[in-house]
Amino acid sequence: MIDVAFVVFSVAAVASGYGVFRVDSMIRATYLLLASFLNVGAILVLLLAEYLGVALLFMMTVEMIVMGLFMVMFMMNPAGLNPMNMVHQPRFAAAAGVVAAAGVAVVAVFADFPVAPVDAESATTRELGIELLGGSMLVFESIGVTLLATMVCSVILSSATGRFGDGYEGSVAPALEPGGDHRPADDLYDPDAAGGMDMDMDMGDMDHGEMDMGGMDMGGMDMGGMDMGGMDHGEMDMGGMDMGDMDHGGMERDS
Amino acid sequence: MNLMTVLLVAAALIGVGVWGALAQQTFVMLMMGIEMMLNGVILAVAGFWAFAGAGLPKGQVLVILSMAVMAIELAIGFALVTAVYRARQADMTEGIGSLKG
Amino acid sequence: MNEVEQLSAPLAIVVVAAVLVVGVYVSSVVDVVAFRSVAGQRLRPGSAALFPARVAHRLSRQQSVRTERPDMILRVLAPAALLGLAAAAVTVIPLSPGIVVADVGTGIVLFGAAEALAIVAIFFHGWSPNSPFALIAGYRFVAVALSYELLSMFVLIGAAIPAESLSIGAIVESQAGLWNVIRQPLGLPLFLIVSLGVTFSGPLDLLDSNDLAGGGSVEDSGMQRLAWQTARHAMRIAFAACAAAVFLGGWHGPVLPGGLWMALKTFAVIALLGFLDVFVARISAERFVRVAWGVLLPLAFLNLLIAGVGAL
Amino acid sequence: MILFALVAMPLLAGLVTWVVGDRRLGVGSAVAIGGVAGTLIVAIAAALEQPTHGLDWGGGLSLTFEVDPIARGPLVLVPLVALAVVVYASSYGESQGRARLLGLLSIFVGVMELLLIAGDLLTLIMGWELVGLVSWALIAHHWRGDAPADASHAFIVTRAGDLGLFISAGAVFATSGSLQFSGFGAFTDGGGAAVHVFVGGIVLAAFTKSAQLPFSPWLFSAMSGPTPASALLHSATMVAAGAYLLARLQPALDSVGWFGPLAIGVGLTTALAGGVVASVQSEPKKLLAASTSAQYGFMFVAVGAGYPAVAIAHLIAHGVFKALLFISAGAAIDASGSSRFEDMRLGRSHRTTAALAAVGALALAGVPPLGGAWTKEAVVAAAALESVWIGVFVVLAAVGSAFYATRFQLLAFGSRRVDEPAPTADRAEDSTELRNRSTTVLMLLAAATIALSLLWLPWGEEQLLKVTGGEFAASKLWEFVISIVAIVAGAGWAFLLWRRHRLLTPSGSPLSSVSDWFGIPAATKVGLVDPVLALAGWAARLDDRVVDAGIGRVSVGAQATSRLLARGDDRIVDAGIGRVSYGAQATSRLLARGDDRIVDAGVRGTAHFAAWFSRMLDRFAEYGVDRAVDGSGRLTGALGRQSRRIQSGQTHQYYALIAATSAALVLVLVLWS
Repeated sequence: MIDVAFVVFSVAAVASGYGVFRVDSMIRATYLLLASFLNVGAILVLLLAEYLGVALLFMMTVEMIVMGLFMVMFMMNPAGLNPMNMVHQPRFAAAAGVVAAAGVAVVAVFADFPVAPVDAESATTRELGIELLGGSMLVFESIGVTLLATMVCSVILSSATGRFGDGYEGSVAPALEPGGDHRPADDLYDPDAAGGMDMDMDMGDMDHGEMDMGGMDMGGMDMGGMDMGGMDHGEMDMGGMDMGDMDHGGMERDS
Repeated sequence: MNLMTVLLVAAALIGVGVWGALAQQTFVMLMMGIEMMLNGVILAVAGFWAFAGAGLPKGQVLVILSMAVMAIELAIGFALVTAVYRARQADMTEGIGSLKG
Repeated sequence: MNEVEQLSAPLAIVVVAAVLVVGVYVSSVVDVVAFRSVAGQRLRPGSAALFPARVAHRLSRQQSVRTERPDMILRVLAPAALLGLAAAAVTVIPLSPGIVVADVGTGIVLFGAAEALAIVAIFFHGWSPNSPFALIAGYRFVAVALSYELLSMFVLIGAAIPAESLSIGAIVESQAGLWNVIRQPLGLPLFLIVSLGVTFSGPLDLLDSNDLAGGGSVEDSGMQRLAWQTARHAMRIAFAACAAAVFLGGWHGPVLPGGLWMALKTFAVIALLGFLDVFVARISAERFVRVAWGVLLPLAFLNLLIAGVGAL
Repeated sequence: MILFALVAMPLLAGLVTWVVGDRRLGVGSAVAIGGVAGTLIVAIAAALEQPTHGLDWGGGLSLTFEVDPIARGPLVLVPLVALAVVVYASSYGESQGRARLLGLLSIFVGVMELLLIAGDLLTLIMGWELVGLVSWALIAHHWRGDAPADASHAFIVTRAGDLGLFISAGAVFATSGSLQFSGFGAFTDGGGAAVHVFVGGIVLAAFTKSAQLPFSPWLFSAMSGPTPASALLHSATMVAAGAYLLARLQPALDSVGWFGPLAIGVGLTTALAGGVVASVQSEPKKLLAASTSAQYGFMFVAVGAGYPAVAIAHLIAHGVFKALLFISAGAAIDASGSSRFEDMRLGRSHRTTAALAAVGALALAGVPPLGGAWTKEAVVAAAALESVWIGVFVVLAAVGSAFYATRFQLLAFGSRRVDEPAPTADRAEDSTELRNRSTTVLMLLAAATIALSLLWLPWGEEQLLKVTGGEFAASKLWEFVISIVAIVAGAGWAFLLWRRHRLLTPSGSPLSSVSDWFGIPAATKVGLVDPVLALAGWAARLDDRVVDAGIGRVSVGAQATSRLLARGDDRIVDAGIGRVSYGAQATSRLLARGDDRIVDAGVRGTAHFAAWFSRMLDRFAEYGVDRAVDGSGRLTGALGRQSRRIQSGQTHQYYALIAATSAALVLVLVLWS
């Protein structure tokens, strides 16, 4: 029974995890990731780490809600209404993934670990609570403090009107040569900025192939790496997609 | 369900995460890859706790620690994405190629 | 906790289904009554009691509109997920002494998780039809929801403190002497605010609201609309039951059998929510967000403090 | 409970004051003054009943709070002085930022009390660090000028000393597994290398904290803080920590042979040098700072001689009159609107302040029957018991103190005579605040100073014995006589110079370098402070400066060399080959003309062959060599470009590198084990 559940959950977890990087719709990607987390949470419950499983459920849900918003804010074509494939160095990445997985798998198969299963009767949640507020109090507290610091600095980082002047200050690229002028935000692209022409070339080598969206040739897209940002996704039109969605994309960012 | 199987699932998750983090162009997708890796890590830790750790509470604490790491990574990541977008109008890793401020 | 007995699977399904069906119907009737009383229309019990049935009948025969290139999977998933989450939430709530569908040790956290996932489902509802107003509504809802999500968790945990357990059954038993509504005066109001939010009704009616021409449901029709309304009412049931169990002492009460007490309290909360739905005006999203972070969250902390001090 | 209040009350008061802010200064200053006054009461109570309290920290560590007999005096002294200082500060300078000043002062009291009631090294370190931190914040109070730089100078120097504390804590914990002061005696008696490390660390920390040579100069940097801060910092809190620490741990430390001589040596040197420095200073505050180092030198001498109680007694007396002197100096600066002696001589305009300052100056000079004199006599006696010569040197230092005390009084509050030039700086407009507020404070402190004269009575002496719980060296008559002579000599000398107008050292004179601690500050600044400060900026610029630029240069250089090689090849090789061919043709032609027809054909053949051969040689050889050289040049250039490519700034490429590297690392680890 438990084994069946485990198989189901793990297959679902891995499958949805794979799907995250395969689907076109950003929302689907986000919530596939959430699904993967939920399945892992379920596996945790099967592993008798009941509280951890449910907490993972809860935490990841909220986290992914936020993630979904960001996805739609920062991706072009969030609804995935056009097929698109925005990856680089795909072969290397795949190889690396396989190597990593294989490495861990080898460890899992060949290493021999001590066999000391948790007994099913123990009240793991209560134990965890006592541990958190007892022996590991220091760890717990430091996690809390770290999270607080995280809140503070993420607010500082992301606030439009930081303490160093208003948002516009931040939205202009710093001068690339000392004493140089501040160029307006819309012609940010500067060959020097990315280390010269051959920079472009090798980016070309890498990305041209992989990057093509809805048939429209993205030849310009690789310097798009720099250039892309310039165009506002809100307005960016993609072959034959309903402007309605894009407007939301744009509007979400503006609002 | 034993330690080996759990670790194998974790391995698969980590592999997918590495693949995603290396292959994706958008910062947010990239962060998703990292999340996926941590997902596998959490699973592995829980597996060790359940099968090889004699259910020591400290193992669960480790899981909670990695959850916290995940949360922090996400928060700081999003903040950075926003800041980078403000500074460079860039949402892809190619967008911040310049080596100066 | 030890005398709690798990229901067998088929029985459990029957019980949950019964609770949801009855509850949904009652809650819709409550809506009708509340609406008519505020609209000043004459209240005929018969028609009021039959109204939901009539609406359901009409919707079930209505043809369903289809938008251009909707996200079909999520569109179907949204109401189903919401309904399923409501059911899941009901399962962890003990219905009468010793009878709980699924006696989960961490029931309260599970309820919180279900609530969070409900937000996701509701966002799907706004996202999927590929329609401007619906999308705006979905975003607005999520933005607001993030601000009271923490609230609910803190309140529930606060209620769990005196019970020294995360199981709702234990929480109910811990109220044998004194109900949490008195023990933690801030708890119930805050929880009701959250309930209004997740069932997007009353002051927090920010999803299917008229100011967006129907918002998330602007494109819904026929079975879609029916399913969505059902799911929403089911969520209300779950919240009402949870409020009754966690704050109003669950089955505790004189004379009557425990199950009946539970039902009465749940109904009371349903009625309260239903009337708040029509009697309180909608509050603008940004103002509520400010209030939620600035006032309600500190209040939740205060509540937690009270709970902790009380538990000492 | 009392101990808790002792620390918490001033801390809370300070925070409240700070939070209340400048807008409602009345409330703020009331809170601060009240808090410190309350602390004073609590401190007296604590000193009377000497409670102890333990707090389990976990991990085998525990915080111990107790009131050692040695600590009783300072315990009361700190809030007493602080009360005066806070009252003075509540009307000091511009009201902007005054709430912060008051709050910090109050907090300062709290952390110092924490340091004083520390019963183990861990607690002590906490208090120690906090004291350093708060004093940093106080010195940097006027953050617009270069005060922050001075503050970080002082902070870094003291921090460097604090490391000693950590080291010794590590040593003692590693050896005895406990940080309790009570256990130190046994630990040091045990002997071993750890003991020496321990004592060395403690002594280092104490020397830096109380500004003994060669760490003295940070006190001058501390001068850029507001006057109340300096007053508190010099009299009772920050600097006192070092002397207190040594006096507290003296029984444990003394078991190491070299401790006594070291303490005496450093203390004596500082006392003498400080005397010299103070005698040529041209600013009152700096003069007082130098004198602080000198006076603490006395205390170290006493500790080294084995009389911690004496040191504490001198610390108390010094604390009171030094606060008095500092506040009067601040008053003088306020009144004259300048921080230099030239513009002072306020004898006529501010008679009360002058009179009150005179009390402090006399105490500093060690004129009987003031308390300061008695404690100094005790120091002399203790030193003389150790060895007569040390006593003599202490007396010499006493001459110095008499000299600069007189000098301070005459230059700051002497009466300006007609033939002297008028002050350059314009007087501050209203010194009304000066007249009412600071005068009351000065009166309070002067009263305390005079009250300490009771020490000369046997009753007062036994009281002091009871308080400090130590024993004193019996003072002999000849010592007393000698030191009286010394005082008279010093003061008389000062007067003599005063008559000749040579008391005020001109800024251009060589003495001015002496007045800056013989240029030690430059040394410490170069040796310690600048490196620390520079490290940050350097690390920040490392990437731009070294990595990018370096790689860029590599590629550029490579391309340059390649071009160079190519050109050089064209010039030399081609030309060479060309000449060979021409030479060959010439010879063949010559031969052809020179001979008759017999061998004509053969010769022509040879000529033809030579010409052909040379042409071949020309074409192929040139081609090959050219290609080779150009190719090598291009290769180098390409390598340069490739190497620059690594620095693409492309996140995913960096990630790829990281992934590959970590994989390699794991592999290595696996193969290793």
